[in-house]
Amino acid sequence: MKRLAVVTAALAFTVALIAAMLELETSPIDLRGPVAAQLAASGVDHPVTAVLLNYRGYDTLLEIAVLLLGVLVILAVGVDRPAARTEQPDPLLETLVRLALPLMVVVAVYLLWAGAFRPGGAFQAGAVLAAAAVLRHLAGLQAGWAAPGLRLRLGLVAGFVVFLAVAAALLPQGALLQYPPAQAGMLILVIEAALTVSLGLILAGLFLFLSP
Amino acid sequence: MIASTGMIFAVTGAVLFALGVAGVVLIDHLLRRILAFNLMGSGIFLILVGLAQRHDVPDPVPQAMVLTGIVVAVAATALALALVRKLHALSGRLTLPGDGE
Amino acid sequence: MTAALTGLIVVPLAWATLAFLLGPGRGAVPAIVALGIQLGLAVNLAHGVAVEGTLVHPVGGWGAPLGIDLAVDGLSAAMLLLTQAIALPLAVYARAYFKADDPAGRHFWPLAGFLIAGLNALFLAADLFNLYVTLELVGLAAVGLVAAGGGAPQVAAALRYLFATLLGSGAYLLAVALVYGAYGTVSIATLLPLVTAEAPRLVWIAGALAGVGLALKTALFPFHFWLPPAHGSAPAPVSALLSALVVKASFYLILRLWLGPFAPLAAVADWLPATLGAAAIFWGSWQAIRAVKLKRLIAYSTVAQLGYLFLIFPLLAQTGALQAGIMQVFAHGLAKAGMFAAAGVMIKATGQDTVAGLAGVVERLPLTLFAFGLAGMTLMGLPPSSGFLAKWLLIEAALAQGAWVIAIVALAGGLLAAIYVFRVLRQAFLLAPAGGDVAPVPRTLEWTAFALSAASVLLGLRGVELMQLVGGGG
Amino acid sequence: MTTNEWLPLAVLASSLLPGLLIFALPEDRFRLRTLLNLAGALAKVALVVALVAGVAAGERYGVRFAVLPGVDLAFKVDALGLLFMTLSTALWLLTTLYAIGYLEDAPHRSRFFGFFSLCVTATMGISMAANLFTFFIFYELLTLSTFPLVVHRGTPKAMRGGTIYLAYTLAGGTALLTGIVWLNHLLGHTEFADAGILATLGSEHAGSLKVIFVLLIAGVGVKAALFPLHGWLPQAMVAPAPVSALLHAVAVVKAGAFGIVRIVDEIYGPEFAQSLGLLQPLAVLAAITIVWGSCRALFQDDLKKRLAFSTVSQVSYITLGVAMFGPLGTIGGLVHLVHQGIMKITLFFCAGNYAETLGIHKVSEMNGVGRRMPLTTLAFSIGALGMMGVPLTAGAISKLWLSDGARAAGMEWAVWVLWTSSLLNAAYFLPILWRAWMRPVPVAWPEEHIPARGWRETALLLLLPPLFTAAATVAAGVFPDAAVTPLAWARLIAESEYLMRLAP
Amino acid sequence: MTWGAAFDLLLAAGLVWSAWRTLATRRLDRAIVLFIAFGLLMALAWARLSAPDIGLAEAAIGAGLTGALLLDAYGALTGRREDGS
Repeated sequence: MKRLAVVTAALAFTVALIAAMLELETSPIDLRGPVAAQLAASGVDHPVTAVLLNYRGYDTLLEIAVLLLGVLVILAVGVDRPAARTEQPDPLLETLVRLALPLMVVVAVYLLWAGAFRPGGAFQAGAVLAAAAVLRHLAGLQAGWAAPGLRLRLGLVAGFVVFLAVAAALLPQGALLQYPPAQAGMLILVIEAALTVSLGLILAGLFLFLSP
Repeated sequence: MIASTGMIFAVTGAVLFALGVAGVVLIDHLLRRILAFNLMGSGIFLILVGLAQRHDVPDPVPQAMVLTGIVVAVAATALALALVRKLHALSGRLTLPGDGE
Repeated sequence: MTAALTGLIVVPLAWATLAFLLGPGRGAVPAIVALGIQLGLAVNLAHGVAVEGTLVHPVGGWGAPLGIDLAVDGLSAAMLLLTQAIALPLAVYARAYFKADDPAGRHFWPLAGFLIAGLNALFLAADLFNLYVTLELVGLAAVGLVAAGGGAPQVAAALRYLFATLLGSGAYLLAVALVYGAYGTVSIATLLPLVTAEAPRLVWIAGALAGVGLALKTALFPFHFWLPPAHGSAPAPVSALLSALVVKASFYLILRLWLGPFAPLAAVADWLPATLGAAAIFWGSWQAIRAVKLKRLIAYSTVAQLGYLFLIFPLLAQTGALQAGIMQVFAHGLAKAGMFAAAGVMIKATGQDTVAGLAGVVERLPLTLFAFGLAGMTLMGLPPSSGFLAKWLLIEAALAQGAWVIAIVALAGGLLAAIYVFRVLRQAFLLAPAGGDVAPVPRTLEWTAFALSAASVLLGLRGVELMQLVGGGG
Repeated sequence: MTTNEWLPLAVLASSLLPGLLIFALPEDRFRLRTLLNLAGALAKVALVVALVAGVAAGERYGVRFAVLPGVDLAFKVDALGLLFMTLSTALWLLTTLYAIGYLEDAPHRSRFFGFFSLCVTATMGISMAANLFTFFIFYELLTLSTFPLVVHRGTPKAMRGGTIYLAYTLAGGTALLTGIVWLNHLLGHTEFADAGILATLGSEHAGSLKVIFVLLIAGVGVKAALFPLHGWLPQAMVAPAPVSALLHAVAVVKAGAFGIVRIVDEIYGPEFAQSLGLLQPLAVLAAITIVWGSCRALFQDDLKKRLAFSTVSQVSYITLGVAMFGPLGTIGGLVHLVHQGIMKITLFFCAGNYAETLGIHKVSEMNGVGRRMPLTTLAFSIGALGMMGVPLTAGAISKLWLSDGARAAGMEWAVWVLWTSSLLNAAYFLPILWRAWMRPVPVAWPEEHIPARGWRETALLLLLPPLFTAAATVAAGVFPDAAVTPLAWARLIAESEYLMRLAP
Repeated sequence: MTWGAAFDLLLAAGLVWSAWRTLATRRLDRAIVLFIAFGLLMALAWARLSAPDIGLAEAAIGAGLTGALLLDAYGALTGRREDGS
């Protein structure tokens, strides 16, 4: 009964939503223009990165806080993990991973650097690093993380701290996170570098804090 | 314009959203419910970008928003999984107790 | 003023991070000091807004719609003030509440820090998508606080809460997506002139989605199912934060959208929230009246008290109604924080979370019971208390616009509140059972509970400044 | 801040501060607590004396604070307020003394005296309220601060009494609030003023004003124990004797009656209320209450219950007087406000003495008690005779003016009501006196707590207060026309309410 | 109708189908695998929407990390698990 009601409601909603989307005219405001126009002053050549770390950098700042929060809650809940798996992972996988790891690090660095002018950036780079860590774990080269020590904690927050510090330090410029166009590129690179490390650790942590 | 890539995926997003919500409401199994939430989220992201690009001109602003959204989503998913695993460890159950009170 | 505005976001983020770095169970002192500073900043900001009016801060210097704006008007200044004013005493309370070895307290400080940062950011946000991020920050932090170090009931409650809050923010995010699709911007200021009663149907759908999603987060009847377990099973300081502040945040956002961009669309539905609010008052009170557990009773009272907030919607044509709403937000925030704090003391002392177990508390914990009573006065809307002023303003606004039903509902709600409040007081006044000994409780707990409750009453003796602040804004 | 502004606040503080300090006191600090109590009470007496002198000399006292835009917490000291204030201040002093004696080494005295002081603070606020908003604040404060006193004993029976008390008063408060907000909405303010403030309002509001009147009177009628809202009063008898005194003579019931006076005379104004045809029904209601209360009293064997129903009856004399159009009735009502207080508190002190000394709670146990406790019984007899309206007692003066007022207002039937009531009073008081004086002393008293020492039949602090009030009862009856009697004040007030000079 | 549009429609269909199967399929492990597949299809969709940044992120985070998390959780839970609906 409930099932039927929910399904019909969902269908009705979908139809209405799609119909409404189809009858939409062009929107009165188009941000593509401004985004492109300000690109020169934004410090990067890739529009998405410009939006992500400059125009709407504040969103990103809070978003990193959300990620940290994720790790924090996992630690606070204190998942009791199953005992470490005893069976040996097959050596082939192990060697493959050993070979892949440096490559992945290189890719990450490339993505980080590429982000300034083409698709890529801290998120993708961090994700690759995290993937590397997860792979190591699956290959049995890397144990799950227990309660993090100070060094790991520092690593987890480094990106956020740098980002926040820069944002606050720029307040004298007139506004939070207001890069001076000259140094914008450099500052963004610094932030992204720190973010890459921390994002890698955080994303990896989401996995490793839950696993044996 | 209906055939524009943006619009196609916006419409797809609408379907995915509805599917996800229905799943969230109807499915009791916690792991599956988390899957449903992710489907719902993907649907929203598709609408956000697709609708904005319904004329197939890339718009970096919603794209950046979706990047943010994806990261938030994975954080929420990991958090949810942690809670589910804790609940399972404590009570052995994979569904929420009905409102007994 | 700019410093105060940005400080209210940067400072809590900073001490939350610091608390995380210091490690589990640490960071109470920096938090309390920082919250003291934040309170100063909030007062300064409120004063600034009262004198110079609304202030807009373009983050990154771009300005909307390309960049993100922060904006503070009377309404948001008031909410910020309330947040810091409640968070500070609760931090002092929490420091004394969590023993060193208490697993629930080990991660309290960073979580609370991010929660408060999220709240401040939410009240300052002027951008629909930025609001989404702040909503998630608040929601996830709140869930974490409920679950932290808890047993099965806490974790189950946290999961239920998580699902509710994710569903709510999902609906809201879809609304944002649709608005961006329709107008190409998510800046509230930019949207204001664009949205009209002739808006495309998609925007109406967006309005409905945002409304439903946020109502779910605010636990408006019939979406309240997640609140009693979460607020009822969390540790007292957490329950206090959640009941006093977190649910108010999503209410504030509803109000903000209702009075702001969606105003042209809101007119058609203005009786709906009021009707649900009335239902919430009766249902919540009824559940509170028959609740067995003390904190469950208080949690249901929150469901009921949130109902009052939605009674104002049909009356918003005149500022009186908005003032009534904000006064109620303050009254309930302070009183409920005080009440949960007091309940925490009683539970620690009697060792059980039941109304029946309170017999003789009047002899053992007079100060705490007094605090509970003062908070109860505010919830009942008895003078002299901020709850009374809220009721007075609401009834006056209702009469002014001939909305008799609302006045009657408000009055009835007061009487129902009296029933469940005095249910507790009566029990506490009964003679203590022989040998029913109570554990010693830190005096700090008693005094902070008392301070919060007393504040909720004292505000009832001078509401002028607050009313002017809100009258100017909103 | 000028003297005329802070004096009213000082009156509040003189009981509020001691109250708060007493809360903080540990149970065993007996002396300090007593000191605080008496200091507060005496300070208040001094302040009131100063105010009386000032007001008599035409001084204006008052102060106001903005609470909400356009809504003020406002105090004023006028003749009418002072009448009530003086009464409760004097009786508070006595009741405090009595309570100190009564609660000798009883538990939770800090709590008791703390709330006791809060009660009196609330009463002072009520007497000085300059508008209905302020009146309501203290009216509800009175409700809240009396609850812990009513349930002080912490027994289930006490809880039942307390719950019933709350049910009535909070419901009444809700009605009152509705009326006040509505009035404030119509008029933009609720300030008390001589001869009322509503006459200016257009006739199109007549309908709503009638409804508002009903709401307001219902609100204050609960505390004034107006039929059919009197049910809580007999239930509240579970409270200790000093609390009963407080409820019946000093604060609660009086606050209700005082509220009726304020509303009829200074919100509606007698003329306007008469023109709306509101006074006649009010008078009838009062009359019904008078007779009903007396009839119920006849059949109570529990002494305090009998006194309680007698209160129900007697307080409505005040309402009746106010409801009579014309100054004479008002004077009668106001005089009785004071006289009933003095007489009824005497009776409750005595009832308390019987219970505390010999464990007597029932009328049927009072045989020969006059021999064992002659002084107490003498005081009791005076109070009882006063209630009947026997000449040379305060009661006689009240009834005299009330009857004149009734005739002047052309309400002959009211005179008959008064006579009937007197007969009924006699019917339920005389048997008690007869038992007490004429019947032989029983073999043993129910349970004798305090042995008699010579002429001191009981503890001194229990004995003196009733004797004093009894003396006052007689004095008020013998010298009604002395300079500063209640009567003199009442005349002054009535003149201002009717904006006229009365023939001396 | 252009080839591009045709591919888009095919992709859309694939997304909806995999999503549907993810929720409908009986076995949980299969559901998770389907979900990962869904994530990869999403990555393709992002590419079609000329949003390579999201594509990369979706592949790495949406499909990769989330998938790993789910599988890990599944492994941990299949100790003593009641079968949900």
